[in-house]
Amino acid sequence: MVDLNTISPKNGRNYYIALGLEGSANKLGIGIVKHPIKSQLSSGDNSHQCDAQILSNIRDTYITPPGEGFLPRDTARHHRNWCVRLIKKALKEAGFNDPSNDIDVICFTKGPGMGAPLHSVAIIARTCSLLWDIPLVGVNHCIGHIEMGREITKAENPVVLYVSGGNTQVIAYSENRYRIFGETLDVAIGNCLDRFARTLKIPNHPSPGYNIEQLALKCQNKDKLIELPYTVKGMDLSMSGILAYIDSLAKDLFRGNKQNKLLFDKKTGKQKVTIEDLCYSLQENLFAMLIEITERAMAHVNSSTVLIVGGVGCNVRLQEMMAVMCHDRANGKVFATDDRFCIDNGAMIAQAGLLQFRMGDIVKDLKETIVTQKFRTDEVFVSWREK
Amino acid sequence: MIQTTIPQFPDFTLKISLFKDVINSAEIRSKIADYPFAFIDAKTICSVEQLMAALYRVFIEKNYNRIRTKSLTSECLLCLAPTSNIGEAFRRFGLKDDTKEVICVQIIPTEDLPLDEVDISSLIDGFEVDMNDEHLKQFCDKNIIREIYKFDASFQPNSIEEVTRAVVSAIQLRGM
Amino acid sequence: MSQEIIDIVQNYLTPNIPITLVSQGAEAVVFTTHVHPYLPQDSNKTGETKYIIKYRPHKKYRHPVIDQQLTKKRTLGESRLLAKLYQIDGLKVPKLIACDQYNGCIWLEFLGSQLPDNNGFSNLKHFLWWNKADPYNNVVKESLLKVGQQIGILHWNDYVHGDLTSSNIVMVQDKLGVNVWNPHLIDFGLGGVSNMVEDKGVDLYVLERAIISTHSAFSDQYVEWIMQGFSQVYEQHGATGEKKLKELLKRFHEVRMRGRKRTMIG
Amino acid sequence: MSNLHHTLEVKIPFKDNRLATTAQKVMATDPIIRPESFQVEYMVSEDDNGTLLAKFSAEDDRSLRVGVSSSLSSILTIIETMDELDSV
Repeated sequence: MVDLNTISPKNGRNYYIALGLEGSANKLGIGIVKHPIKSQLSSGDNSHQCDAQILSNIRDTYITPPGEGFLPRDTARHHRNWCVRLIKKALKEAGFNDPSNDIDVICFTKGPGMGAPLHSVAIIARTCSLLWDIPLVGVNHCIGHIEMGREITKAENPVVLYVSGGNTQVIAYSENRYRIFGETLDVAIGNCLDRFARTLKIPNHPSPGYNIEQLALKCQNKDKLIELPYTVKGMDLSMSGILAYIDSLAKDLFRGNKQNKLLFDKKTGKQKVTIEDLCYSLQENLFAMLIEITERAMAHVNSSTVLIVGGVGCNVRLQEMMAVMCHDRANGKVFATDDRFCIDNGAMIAQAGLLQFRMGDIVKDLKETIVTQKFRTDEVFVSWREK
Repeated sequence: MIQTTIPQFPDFTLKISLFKDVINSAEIRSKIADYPFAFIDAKTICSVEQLMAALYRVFIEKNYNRIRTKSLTSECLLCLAPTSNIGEAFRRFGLKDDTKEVICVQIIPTEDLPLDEVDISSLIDGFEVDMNDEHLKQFCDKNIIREIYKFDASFQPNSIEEVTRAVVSAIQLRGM
Repeated sequence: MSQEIIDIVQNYLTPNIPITLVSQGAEAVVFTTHVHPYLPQDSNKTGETKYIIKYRPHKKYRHPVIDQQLTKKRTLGESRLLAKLYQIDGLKVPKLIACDQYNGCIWLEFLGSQLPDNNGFSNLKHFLWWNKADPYNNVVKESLLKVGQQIGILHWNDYVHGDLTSSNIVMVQDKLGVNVWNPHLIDFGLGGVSNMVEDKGVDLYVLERAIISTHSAFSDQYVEWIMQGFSQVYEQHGATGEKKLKELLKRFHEVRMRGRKRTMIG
Repeated sequence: MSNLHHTLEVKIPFKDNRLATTAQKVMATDPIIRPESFQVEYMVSEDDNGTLLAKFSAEDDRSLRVGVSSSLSSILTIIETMDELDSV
């Protein structure tokens, strides 16, 4: 039986408070989450019904100029410059002015992600923990997304499609592990979209992926799709070939390479294809592959619900296509969260960390707070869910 | 003579007859354009299943893609072939001047029956026999079939059923 | 959803070909019928013969251009693969009867039968349950050795199945021998050419997981017999066979240790 | 320590031993990525109160400079955290 009230809150309070610090990529997120004590959480499988309240969820994104990606060193410097300020702001927003007394646990992203940014946030987490004498919990970034998604959408046991700048995985829960059923064999989809955005030199604000989505919406001839490689391999997929191909198309377009029959009319030399068409075709192709491996995993574990998490999950077209697939599968449902939670944030780390804390799973020795760039989702023992 | 329809495409009725000891193949060849039939050299057909598999493909292409030759009957020859080379398909499966055993395929819109009855025997100077596997087995030439369908040397079929299997596969997977 | 698909397929096949839904996977929907796609009715040898129709439904979520291309490519791909596998000496797969790549339809020979005292369809999963009263009897042993041989022949010829579960192996009763069963491999939707030791290791791992998850009490012996049959095929090919076998068994062990994602088999 | 001839010792004064120990614990957690070319040891000094001692050694001046600057930027972050968030 799962007893989520194993550890009781501080000073006899009837609620828990967790501070969450996220900095695995270019988004720095600070979140404060409150869980009331609920008797029914002492048994059963209710880790997705904690009545979590988001007291604060502040994010600052390190934006690079168009055509440029974000480097670990610069991202880490950004996080170091802003993290303490955001913590103070978050505490104020939540109405706490004595953290060592108000907070039960400090949760931080242990991995996966970029080494330097993860490390800069971990340094601050350790310092606060020692200063305030509050326990620490290291959180797997992906599990943060999953638990936040479950809590917000109340989806009990969905197949999870985790799509972000650094990850592309289809995950299903079984026997205390979030098991990876299918994943990318090379680049993550967010990374693929970001790199294509760089080729197109479109702005990185609010995010490259968002700007590709807007361009795709403006595509004029949606019925004539540019044929791209479709590379699904069993439960996995690969995108580097597609990226290389569409990059070359975009470069030919910019250079006005008339020999490219696909882009320019043989006789008149008139341009047949726009970058909106390229964005539209890329999205339709990549998303179709994602949904295919998701459906395959759903058939495998015979589930009819999907939860999409990670930055790319904000893409409305992806959500639409997933909804159509789920509807066709014994009218299942798709769950997605809006960009407060879909995109990396601190609240999700607080949510997942608090679940670990409530099961008594906290850092005993600071050595456990060493960050890791590789941290597979199925390495974590999910103590807060039934077998 | 077999008179049948492909279950999925009942709008057309197929009438298939087999003649042996035919002596006027040359003459038939010269007048081929005037007749709504497909004339097939029986040496190239090892079973009813092979021919019907090709006819099935004719209607699949007609209804869901496009026929590449002038008529349904000429398309039948193309659909027998392992590749989409029309000229070669006609040359391989069509009659030669010295062809002795001839298969004649008529494709008639079902609603036009029986009006469209054409007396084939008046055209073909030979003896009509039952269109069945037994006769086809007699008249077919396994080497020619092996050559047409480019059987791998290691493939040594020891029954017509095995030849049919290989040939039907080639027909179903033609040229795509 | 499935009623919608049944109507589409029945409409495509016309009422002349009545169909019965057998299974609906993520990839394809499988029907049976008693009507041959093109053989004239009377010469349909046994009249009682059933045929399999495997249909890849249109996926509404996919852009029509992608959907058509994929359906065509995969329908043709699976048919071509089946045709090639059929010609491999000793390998038992369903005969290809017809293929309509424009509508994503494949006609195949129906294999298998209902096991006695309603133990269900004769795939390997049910076959082993049918024998669970006497789980290590000779019929089971012989059958599992043959299962291993079939996979051995497949892999020796550098093909992989891609989704080798105990439901994708059908036991066909031998016409001559009483209680002699010949395993046939079906459903090559995810199969293909591969000389990669990894892909073959995953094939074996998926089957092992399937057997463990449904017959855990006897799975050690069952997997051992399968691997014995599998090894016999490689051992017949002298030194190269032995070398390849060693390499493959090593990778199979690694995949097993790594707990390749497919740890949970339905 | 054999061939790490380039050394540097830095003394960082904190308000008291409590904060110096905190900084020492935070910094000593992370492993050295390339011990053969750079090493660092953090200690709270016995003689001057509330001081963190950082002993750096490296095989050449470049790795020393890179190692020291990355440590110092972490220590700077610790100090900022202390200034802004220490409740005592």
